[in-house]
Amino acid sequence: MTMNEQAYSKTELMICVAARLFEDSTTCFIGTGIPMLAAMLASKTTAPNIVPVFEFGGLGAILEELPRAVGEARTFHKGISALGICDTMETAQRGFIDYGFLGGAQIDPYGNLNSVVIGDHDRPKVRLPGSGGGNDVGSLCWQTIAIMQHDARRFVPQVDFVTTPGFLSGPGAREAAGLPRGTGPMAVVSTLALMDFDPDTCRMRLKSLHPGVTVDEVTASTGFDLVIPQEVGQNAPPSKEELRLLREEIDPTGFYI
Amino acid sequence: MTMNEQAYSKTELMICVAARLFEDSTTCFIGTGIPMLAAMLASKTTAPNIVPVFEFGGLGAILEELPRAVGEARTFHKGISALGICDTMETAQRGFIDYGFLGGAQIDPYGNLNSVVIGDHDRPKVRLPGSGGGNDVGSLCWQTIAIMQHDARRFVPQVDFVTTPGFLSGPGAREAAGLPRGTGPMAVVSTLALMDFDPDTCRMRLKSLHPGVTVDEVTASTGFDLVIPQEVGQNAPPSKEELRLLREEIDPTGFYI
Amino acid sequence: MEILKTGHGELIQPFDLDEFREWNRTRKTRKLVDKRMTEEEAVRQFVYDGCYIGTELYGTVRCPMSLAREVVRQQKKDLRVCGQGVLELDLWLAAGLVKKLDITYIGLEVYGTTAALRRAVESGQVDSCVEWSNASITWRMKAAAMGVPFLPTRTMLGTDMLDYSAAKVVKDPFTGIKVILLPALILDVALIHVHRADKFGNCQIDGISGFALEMSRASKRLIVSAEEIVPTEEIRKYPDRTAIPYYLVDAVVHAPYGSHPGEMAYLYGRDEPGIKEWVEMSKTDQGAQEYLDKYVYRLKDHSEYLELIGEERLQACVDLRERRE
Amino acid sequence: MEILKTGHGELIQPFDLDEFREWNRTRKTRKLVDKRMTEEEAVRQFVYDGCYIGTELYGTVRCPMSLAREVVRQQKKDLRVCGQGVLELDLWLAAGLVKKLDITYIGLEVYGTTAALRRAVESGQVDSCVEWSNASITWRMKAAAMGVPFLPTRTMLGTDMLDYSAAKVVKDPFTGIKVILLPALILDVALIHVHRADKFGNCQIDGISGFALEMSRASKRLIVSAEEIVPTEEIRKYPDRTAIPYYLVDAVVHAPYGSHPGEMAYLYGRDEPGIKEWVEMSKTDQGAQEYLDKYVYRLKDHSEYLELIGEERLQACVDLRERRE
Repeated sequence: MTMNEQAYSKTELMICVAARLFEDSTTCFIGTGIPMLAAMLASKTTAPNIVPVFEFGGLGAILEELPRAVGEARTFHKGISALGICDTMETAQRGFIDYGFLGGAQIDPYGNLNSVVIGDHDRPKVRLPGSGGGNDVGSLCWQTIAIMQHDARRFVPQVDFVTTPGFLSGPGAREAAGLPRGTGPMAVVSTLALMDFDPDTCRMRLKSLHPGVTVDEVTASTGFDLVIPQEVGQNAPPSKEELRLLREEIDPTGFYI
Repeated sequence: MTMNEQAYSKTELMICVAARLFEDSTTCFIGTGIPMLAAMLASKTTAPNIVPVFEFGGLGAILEELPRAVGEARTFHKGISALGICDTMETAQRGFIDYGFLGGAQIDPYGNLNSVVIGDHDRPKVRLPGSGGGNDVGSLCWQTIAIMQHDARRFVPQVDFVTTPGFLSGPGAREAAGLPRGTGPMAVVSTLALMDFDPDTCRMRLKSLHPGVTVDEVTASTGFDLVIPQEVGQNAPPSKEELRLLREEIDPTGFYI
Repeated sequence: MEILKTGHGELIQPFDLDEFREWNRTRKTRKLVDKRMTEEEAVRQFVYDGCYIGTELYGTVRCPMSLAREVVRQQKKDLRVCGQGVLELDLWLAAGLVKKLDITYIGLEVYGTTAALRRAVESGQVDSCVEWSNASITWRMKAAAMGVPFLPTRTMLGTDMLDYSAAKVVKDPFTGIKVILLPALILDVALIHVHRADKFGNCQIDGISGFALEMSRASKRLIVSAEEIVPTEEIRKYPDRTAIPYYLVDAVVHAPYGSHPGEMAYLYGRDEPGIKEWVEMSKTDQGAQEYLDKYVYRLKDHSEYLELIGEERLQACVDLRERRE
Repeated sequence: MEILKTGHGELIQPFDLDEFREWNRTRKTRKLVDKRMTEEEAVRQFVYDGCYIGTELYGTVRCPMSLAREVVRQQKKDLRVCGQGVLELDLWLAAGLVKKLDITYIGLEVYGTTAALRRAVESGQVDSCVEWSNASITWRMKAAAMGVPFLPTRTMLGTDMLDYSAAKVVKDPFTGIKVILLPALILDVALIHVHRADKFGNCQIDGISGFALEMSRASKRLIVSAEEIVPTEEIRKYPDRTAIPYYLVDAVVHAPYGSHPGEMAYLYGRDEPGIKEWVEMSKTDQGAQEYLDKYVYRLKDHSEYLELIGEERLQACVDLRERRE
């Protein structure tokens, strides 16, 4: 198959759109999975000087090989420091971590994430892994970016369990709850589009569509009223170079993609 | 001068009496000065397996050369660990340090020590160095031993400033104040005698006299009523071997003695 | 400084700091004694039914897997566990050993949620799950390690995490902000795998320390497994490298490849097929039991496990190790 | 959890955690930039009249003496200081630079109390002394390093230390025991001397770490002086040896023998005559001024200081160094 705009998977597209969100020379809390690929892609393209932070102690690694776990040696390969989870989380609590990349099973209009249970906590329909570092990243990093499959079962009016704080119940709610001032969700990258949050209402807002996706498709796949602005942008498809990097340098064995 | 019982200084005697108090295979918090000499002497005589602990991080050092400061490299020479002051003090707070050796400018009947000021705190007659680790040792170690010059200006009814807690105001006072259960002063080694504390009243009690010292001398040099038991013991003078070790191996340059 | 809110989760390991001090005074010798023993002896002596137990780092990284498998082999029951875990806790869940969880994350990382956790929790076999974040469970151990009853933090605020935890929200009396107070966590037993230890239990760790310092200092009993047993002279030559001093340690187990199928920084990389095998087999209870049968019950000990894995596969892991460059 | 007691000492460095977070977000670059400069430049740029400043470890051991002398040379005034100090703070006191003290210990160790401290405090030149223990002042920095407003402790209870501190006593809401809450201490400037650093500020320390980790993370500005400047490759080869990461550091000063007359573990021992000289001369104010004249004012910088000390004496210190055996 030739390398034309169509020759990529939804996952590859999500990775590319997420990678483009990395701001150079910032500290970024990286979780397992797609954030790792996005961080590697960003470091090889638009953000060569990002400082990846992994929760169990790796900071400032040079990402030559794709990490598969947040404690793996690759997370501190040629790193600046390899300390422990306390130093990492306390560094975040002191305001040193700019961005955090998150995932979850459910997300609501305010960017709150659930990774604990589907159904009732004490008699769950599905027991999920739990917060892990998610709540800490969502509480302590300056801005967070969620990466999600986009469908109505995941984009819900109310999550079954608020695991990782988004804007909670809306404007001012984070501060009222005692969370550090000026923190919160920045964007959501899904399989269909890129979303941000309306500054006045703190509700999720469509920002730009993936190639070939319509506004109706997005709203139909969203279980709540998504804010639709006058201007909806378009996300560029993965470039040939982005795809080459992903497939040949970042994940040549197809571990993730 | 021949090595007979008389040929030693008051300091050498204090060091020997203090050294004999070390219990083998225990953890001992060592302060600057005489405790260092006593610890070295003990480790070469009756307590070869003591674990010396120095506040800035040295633990389990082999005391081959006399430390002159609690952070000096000699405090972790061939040591078990060389960490920091937090790990040391937290280890004490968790109950791992058996004994602490202390000094001060004043001591009262309950073993409270002052090393902050003589006179009023805000307009002091004499500004002393301050607590240092003294308060921590007196609060967190299981038992403490004070080493003092013995005179009525130092052994006072009430210290000008309670820096390091002894039994505070008496029985039950430490627990009432919130200090860890079962902790407190064990002994006082002075230039005249060895004292302990009456278990019922928590007041300082004469235990045994240095060679040639009388009970009257001790009471006359003590600014409060010292408990005098029926039986008052005698402290053996430094042995030839103790003196040899002190003068030839421990402090050959006469740094302290 | 009134209490503004209290999580209604169970404090499944109540604590008493003075009792902990007394324990550390009377039950932890200051003597340098040879604590070397096998996994079988260490687990038999120090792990007991109903104890509150934890494992350090997690399943695929510097994890005490040989000890975790021995706990399964000896069928220690009704365990109360804090995790933070991958394969190691998954094995315990599949073996039906876990009664209560202070849970932060139990999953298969890139391979997603664990079926063993789902079965254990959804069936009610695990009778309570108290929720904590990775940082907060570690700060709870840090509180115990510091010898204090709680530590404040700014995480978990405003979420359901707080309601399903045993934390409390208070107003800071110095600046008036809201903070959560996390109760100290004193474990009955901890299992930690390190790069090297001497026979007395002095340990060195290379690479990230995870939460080894906090957990080792927060536990009444500590079983350490080490890739290598070194002479004490090595420890005393580098006192500034001692992460865990001997007086914290109750047992020292020599366990080469003790983290397999997980990795050990600078020594060996992870055994991906070995990890995938559990991911696949654990999808059904039957498969999980077959796995336990194959890798635990049918084997006498860790050396038989290593024989089963085989030199070749182990060497392949060594070839994949991180190198200091 | 009511407040049972409050120390009436002044909180001489009030703090705001969100303001500290904002500072760390906007004033501390994540870029790897060359931060090397001289003592003169570093002190001129980052130390200012009235600032709250601290030095790590103390006078005779791994102490930033070349930086401490430069602060005197530049006559920074009205300093608010936390100490824990020996020679370094004694110099500042003798030079009349100190206005307020969070004091734990300022003395001459085996040589006893310091006359310079007595003169400065008894004359009222230092207008307030707030009392803390060595552990509690470090735990205050640790609170700031953790990004929390306070830490609980079981020290200082029942003594006058509490009354003359700014701590508070509360009842622990989990077990009911009394604990002291120590307020976080966020320093304006910290001076720390290390064994080696790269030009970006990544630091390694050999031997005890004292309170370098806590202080480096609790300060808005951090000036590091290092015995040796190493290539970043050395840092990246041993990321597990990095005690202070670059993003905490504002200035890197190359200062061989930077701790003189104090010692530096594994590199050089202490210069006893050099220490005794201050002990003797500082007994009178005139003597102290003569010392400052001889070792600070008359010299342009640290290299002139080293010339004055001379190769021979420095070599004698090197011969006395601790060796790894």
